[in-house]
Amino acid sequence: MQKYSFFKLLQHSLSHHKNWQAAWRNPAPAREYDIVIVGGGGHGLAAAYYLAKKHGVKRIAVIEKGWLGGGNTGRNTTVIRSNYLRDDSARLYEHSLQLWEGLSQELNYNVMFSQRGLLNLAHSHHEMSTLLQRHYAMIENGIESEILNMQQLKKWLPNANLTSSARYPITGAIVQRRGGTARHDAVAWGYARGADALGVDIIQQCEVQDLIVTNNAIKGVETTKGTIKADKVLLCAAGHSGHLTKMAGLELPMVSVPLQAMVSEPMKPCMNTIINDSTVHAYISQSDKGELVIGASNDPYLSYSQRGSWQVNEETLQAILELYPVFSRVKMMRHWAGIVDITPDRSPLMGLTDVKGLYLDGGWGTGGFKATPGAGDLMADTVANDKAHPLVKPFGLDRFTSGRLVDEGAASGVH
Amino acid sequence: MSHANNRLTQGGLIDRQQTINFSFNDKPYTGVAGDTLASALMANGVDLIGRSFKLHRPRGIMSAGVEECSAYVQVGNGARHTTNVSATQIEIYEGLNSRSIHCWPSVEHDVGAMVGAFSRLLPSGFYYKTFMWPAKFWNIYEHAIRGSAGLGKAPEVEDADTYEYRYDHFDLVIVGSGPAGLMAARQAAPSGARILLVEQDFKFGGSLLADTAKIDGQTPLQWVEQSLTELQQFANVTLLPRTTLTGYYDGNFLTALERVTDHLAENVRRRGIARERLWKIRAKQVILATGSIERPLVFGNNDRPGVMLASGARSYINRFGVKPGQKAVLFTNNDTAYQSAIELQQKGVTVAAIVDVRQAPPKALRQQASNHNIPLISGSVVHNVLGKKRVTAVEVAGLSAQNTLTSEQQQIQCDLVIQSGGWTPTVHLFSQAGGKLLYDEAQLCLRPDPASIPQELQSVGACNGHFSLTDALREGAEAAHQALLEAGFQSTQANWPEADESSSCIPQALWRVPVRKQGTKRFVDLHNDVSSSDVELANREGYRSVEHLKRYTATGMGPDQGRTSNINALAILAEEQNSTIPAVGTTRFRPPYTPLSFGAVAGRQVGEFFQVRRKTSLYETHQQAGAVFEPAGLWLRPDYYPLAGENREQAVLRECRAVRQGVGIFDGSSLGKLDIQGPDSLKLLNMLYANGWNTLKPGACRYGVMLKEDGFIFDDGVTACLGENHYHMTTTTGNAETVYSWVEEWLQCEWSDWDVYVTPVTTQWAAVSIAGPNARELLQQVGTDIDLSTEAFAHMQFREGTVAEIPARVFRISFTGEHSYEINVPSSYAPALWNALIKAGANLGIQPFGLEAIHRLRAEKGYIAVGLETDGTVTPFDLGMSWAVGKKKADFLGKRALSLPELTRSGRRQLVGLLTDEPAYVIPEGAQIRLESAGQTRSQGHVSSSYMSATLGRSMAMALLENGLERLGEKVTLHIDGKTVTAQVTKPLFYDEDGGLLNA
Amino acid sequence: MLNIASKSMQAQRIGPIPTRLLQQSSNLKTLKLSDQSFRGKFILWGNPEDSHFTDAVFAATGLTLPRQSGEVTQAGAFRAIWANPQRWYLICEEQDEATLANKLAQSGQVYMSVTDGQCCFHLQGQASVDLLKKGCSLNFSETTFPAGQCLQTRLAITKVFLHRHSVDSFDIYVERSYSEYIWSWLLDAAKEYNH
Amino acid sequence: MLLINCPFCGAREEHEFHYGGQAHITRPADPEQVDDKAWADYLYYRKNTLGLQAERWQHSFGCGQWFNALRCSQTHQFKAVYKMGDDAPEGLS
Repeated sequence: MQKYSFFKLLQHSLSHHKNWQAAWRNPAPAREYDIVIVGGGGHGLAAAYYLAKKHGVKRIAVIEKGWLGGGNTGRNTTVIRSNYLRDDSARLYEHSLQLWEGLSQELNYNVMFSQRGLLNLAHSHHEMSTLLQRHYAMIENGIESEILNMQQLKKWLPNANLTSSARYPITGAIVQRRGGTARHDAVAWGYARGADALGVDIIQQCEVQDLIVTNNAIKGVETTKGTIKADKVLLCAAGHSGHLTKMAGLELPMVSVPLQAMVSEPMKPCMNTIINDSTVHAYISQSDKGELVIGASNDPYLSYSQRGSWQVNEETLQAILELYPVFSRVKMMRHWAGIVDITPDRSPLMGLTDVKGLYLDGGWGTGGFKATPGAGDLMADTVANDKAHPLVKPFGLDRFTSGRLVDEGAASGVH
Repeated sequence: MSHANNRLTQGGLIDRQQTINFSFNDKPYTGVAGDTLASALMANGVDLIGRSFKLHRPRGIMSAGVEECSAYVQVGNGARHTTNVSATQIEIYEGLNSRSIHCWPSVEHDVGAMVGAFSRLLPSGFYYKTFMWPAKFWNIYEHAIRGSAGLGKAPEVEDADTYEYRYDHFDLVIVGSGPAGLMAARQAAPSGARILLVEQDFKFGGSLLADTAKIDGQTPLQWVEQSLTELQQFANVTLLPRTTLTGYYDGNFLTALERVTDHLAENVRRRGIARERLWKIRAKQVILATGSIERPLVFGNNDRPGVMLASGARSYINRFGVKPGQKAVLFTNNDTAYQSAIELQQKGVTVAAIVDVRQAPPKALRQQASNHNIPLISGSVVHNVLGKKRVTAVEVAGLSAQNTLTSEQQQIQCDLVIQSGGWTPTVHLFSQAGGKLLYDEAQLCLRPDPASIPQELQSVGACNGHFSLTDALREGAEAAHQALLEAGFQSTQANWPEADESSSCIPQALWRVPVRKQGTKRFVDLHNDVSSSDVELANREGYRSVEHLKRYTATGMGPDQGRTSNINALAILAEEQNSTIPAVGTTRFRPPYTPLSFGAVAGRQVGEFFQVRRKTSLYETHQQAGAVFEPAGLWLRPDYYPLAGENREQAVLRECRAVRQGVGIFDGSSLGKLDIQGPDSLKLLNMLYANGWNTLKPGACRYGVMLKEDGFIFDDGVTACLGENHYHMTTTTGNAETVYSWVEEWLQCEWSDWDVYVTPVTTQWAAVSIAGPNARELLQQVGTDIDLSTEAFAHMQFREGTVAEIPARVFRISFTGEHSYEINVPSSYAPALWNALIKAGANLGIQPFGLEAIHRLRAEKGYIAVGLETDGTVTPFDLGMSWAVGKKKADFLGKRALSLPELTRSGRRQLVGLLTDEPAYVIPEGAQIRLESAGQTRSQGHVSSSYMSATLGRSMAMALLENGLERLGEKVTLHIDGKTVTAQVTKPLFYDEDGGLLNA
Repeated sequence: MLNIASKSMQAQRIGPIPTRLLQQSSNLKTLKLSDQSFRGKFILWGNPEDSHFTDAVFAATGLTLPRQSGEVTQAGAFRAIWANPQRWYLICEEQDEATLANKLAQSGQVYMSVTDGQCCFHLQGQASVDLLKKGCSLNFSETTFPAGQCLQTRLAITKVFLHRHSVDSFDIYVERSYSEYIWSWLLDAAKEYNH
Repeated sequence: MLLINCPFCGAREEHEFHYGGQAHITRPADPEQVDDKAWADYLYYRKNTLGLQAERWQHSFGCGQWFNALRCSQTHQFKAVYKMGDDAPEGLS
């Protein structure tokens, strides 16, 4: 793998950057692999990377029907945090957050993970209690969290409306300083480059048409580029997990709905943190390029088109202007939607399935991006050992029959 | 900067008499009515408008329209500061002040321009390759990156303007008022159909405003005028200028932004008139006549001020009466731009040469050129532009068959380069609507695929890939005819006038002009400083799909949405892959077509109107009593009623004491209320609630908990039996609507054969509670015809009668543990009742109490609060409320789930009380109870409610603790912000254990 | 059951809109907005296919209940508005409320007074439709929404009944706790037409 | 914004409606008789259909009535609406 560094950049500039190699190959699929991963988004590529790196698996293919990173990896609001209430979630996302913290170096690809701090805002005594419950739960789980009073908030949110004139005056907040954002595309690209260097075949423009199952064991996949054999198949196809598992006769407890997001025009720095407000439903940060990146609530209805309904944008910006009236003349430059798989308890579906050798990593709803390294690492472990990793176990399908849901509900905000 | 006056003495759609004063970078200038900021600056000889996004290169004006990706500025001050607007779209007004963006200290002397020196170090995606070492320095690197990124400054003052929505419905919406659009409108108008014609410009006419061809022997302007006069006759036709169709969504739902006041001097913008109006339109039929955009060529230093699109130059000369330069060179690969060159020459701009990529341009054109004494250099290219802040000359060379530069070369002095690389249909809306695009090999452009018309729409004229004036008129008329029939209207046969222009656009492909010197910048996307070498690099590094290219190089990701860069980038990518544009794929355009202000999208639902403040009919009464309000969902409820000098804690403790020792009065009106009638009412109650209802007699009340089907508590409240098959149900304030729609869903979807009628009456009835030892006495004194003796009216009973001469429903129920009555009267009588009670209670020590007090009082009694003791994961058993579950009942919502393994396992968190060893210390709500075993620690529960109790004279808390019910008397430890707190586990009941007070 | 409306009452009655806001409506120039909230309002439940029900209602009130969305029927002082297939909204002026209440009681059918839970504003003037179009997505063309019809829809953020009396005059029925919002919203949105 | 045809009030904008998910899911007659898996199926498992799905909507800002609709999850197009309790019309795709 060609090393990336300032000096390399300097060196290559002399040859007008004409000697950079491709970050990954575009191989034709082999007939057979040890493990086939369906879905070339962040999760799939990360799983491939860790399977090769930590578990020494040699023959791995990642199959992507479009172009890698083209699904929700490239369509989300890039927020990374582990400020969850329930122990199971907190541990899962904290594991992921810790991987994020070394990721640029691990991959030798700058994913621009920027820990500018994530704030959750409260507007009443009751909401503050709810945040405090999360705050203290995080601390019990060894995750740092701080309570912010109004004086501190003035420093954190210089342009926000902190007066009592607001419909929902802000009364306090908690902050996870280690929370932040990353360059979403770079995560997919970095893992792709890393995995490719470890011998993983990344096969783009290749759609899975069927899962081959005999005697309730997975044997491979039928694709637009032919049959590919494998005794282990991992599904990481957010937005499509549902109809993929149907190919193996498995139904999943989830629905696929549009989740919309938008960016403003690029502006000089005016927001140096990330805000999540589950009362007015606002989710906002400013990218390194200067665009305000804003997340909306998901549309309610089932959809496989990457299109949502207009009024969601209205509601979203009404909420933003409640917190930031000064942004009224700022312009929205683009809005778009991704498809997210929402589960009954808004927690992911991970682990083994009833089909031997078929593994699932899905149902991430609105929270998949932040989990990318963690889910990749834990699913790699789970697939390699054919046994759910302890951090994965609570998120198995069995929880819906046992009643052991991991319900984050409103506590974690909808994103 | 030259201060030459480039304004022509005559011609153009401007009013030279009407001068307008404006400023740019704090220098005063004058323009005239009809000017855009761009044309006015050009008239004043201002070349340098701003600096580029990444490399801070000097940038000027490259077009005359929405395609501008160079001349971006910010306008207005303070509360009207608007950033990142293209000078070509700003209609100037008296007092307009505008400034360059992205440069410091000035656009002329920009420190950031030093970056240019390192441009070789900054190819696309350079940041992915560096700033990684040492890891902890990233935030320092990033700080610098953030500072240098962004374009204009963000506003810092609240907007002085307001915004409106306008919902509307039309039979036919026509987008664009060029020849095709106007023709369509004229064809459709007589039908009587409701028609909307939107034009983003402040003048109707589109391309005709700068055109010179004849229509029906008239000049284009005469024809436009005639069309407008005709259309204004029709009441069924709405003409909207300054309105951009920004979004095309499912079911012909369209959003259009009307700029209402931005063109007016600030002192004449009237209050109450919105700055922008967002139209939200349902259209039966849509005709897209959005025209096309001229494509730049990709050659060395093609971003220098003075390099512009031929169509732009033509617009400035013909429409604005401004000379874009003194001495021009035309660089083209097709016919269409010749006309521009000739017209420039006619209007006094010397055209030094026409450089045509083609070996043999059509004879007719060669003839025209020589007629106007314009030297034609064919089979040649402009491969480099000289000059920094303004073009000074171009380097021209011959082009070989292999697309390399030949030895024959010359330098031509000039201050203006006009260029044309062909035309790109404006297909954004078609694409937003879900239409597919096909690649036109001949015209080198993407145009709508007639085989994939996604909705009830038609594309006509240039935006359909048919560029000639004649085609535009014909397609406009035919489409209108078609649309009318589809929409169920009569339409006379389509007819259209003849035009003397039917030029075609068959460019010779030359996607990258070769350069002599390696590293010479050839820009593809001026907005984001993306040059051809960046596209090549992306491809080299494997970012081969068009989406990867966009994301890796940021091509087309700027506010201009890549209107001029899209095709060139695709083509270069295709060339690099020895492939074709269709093969590398195209991206779907995302709305909005042009950026939309947040204000316009939010409309009037901001500030005061962001969300309703639901108030009970006692709101003003509370205000007069000095209440401090607390938001509870959409409601505003009194939190406490401070006396002079009291803080919250003092007031709340006083209120609690008043209730325990005298009598308190509380407004519970926001509690949800459902009136339930019909033979199957009882059946309904038995399904909704976990407990049984068969034995509830008229006049009696009962408490119940509701579970969701997952077995967890969802709401609770008291229901009274008003009479046979008639019940009055109460819910929590927060769940009133949820419970009602939940009940409706069950009744309509599952139990549709049940004979039961549910009516929400939450705000029909005000609910005033009086609680305390003196409550009965108070009710006596205020006057009631109800017998209040314990025998006649026991706890958990309900009576009807009058209170203070107001007919009322009185419920003897209590949430405080005190002897208490909840008096319901029709909302409009509540203030009368409240005042009467306050008056009558004066000598009984009556005091109003708020939310915080009632929470403390109910906690002393161990009553749960939904949302504190419950969070959607708690069963009645967890709360020690098995008495509230009818185990003998055959079925009720949530019953099945209660027997799931997880809900029946031991070790679940159960409700207990906590008393801290340090009585004065109040544990924060949400605090976790730590379990330490074998060096491991984890949470074994959390505090759900916690208060200082006036009654106990110490703190108290309720908590959910693993196996709590078996651990009474145990000590537990909490670690709170560095402090270790120990507390004793108790029953969650701190006051009047046997309930004697309630039943007295 | 308790029949509030049928009792005569001394106690003072408070409307939904604070005086301060009521007075602001006098600033309107081209539009008229007035509070009619003390009108009598009842919800009547029943099965329109069941002639016992419809006859009983007719006998007591003289009303023939409308059968589909938008329809309004009138019988003397009483008005019936279709709310849903089993539910009607009965309206009368304040002074007739007691009478209507008694007649409904006589009819022996399922009904409920919502006089205090629902409010009513009257909006009139040339700009009425333009004003409503700022917050209501109905198609106001007179072919789809003719005078005399009453439609349930969404205005700004809340559910309303819009009873169109003529091209440019409407009754707006709205739930009490939303009424102040809607009143202020209408006043604010109307500023544009004061010039 | 979807345009939804309420069987009682006619075509209205989506913001007048409340979505109720997959239609024709009936609660087990005797929940006590179904095992945990069957209960989970009823409560949590949905078809998540790619294509035409029968789903239910409520005209919450209108007549408040629930009704069924056939809508394509790829194009968002409504093929039919029908009243609660009625079966989905045949032969649509």
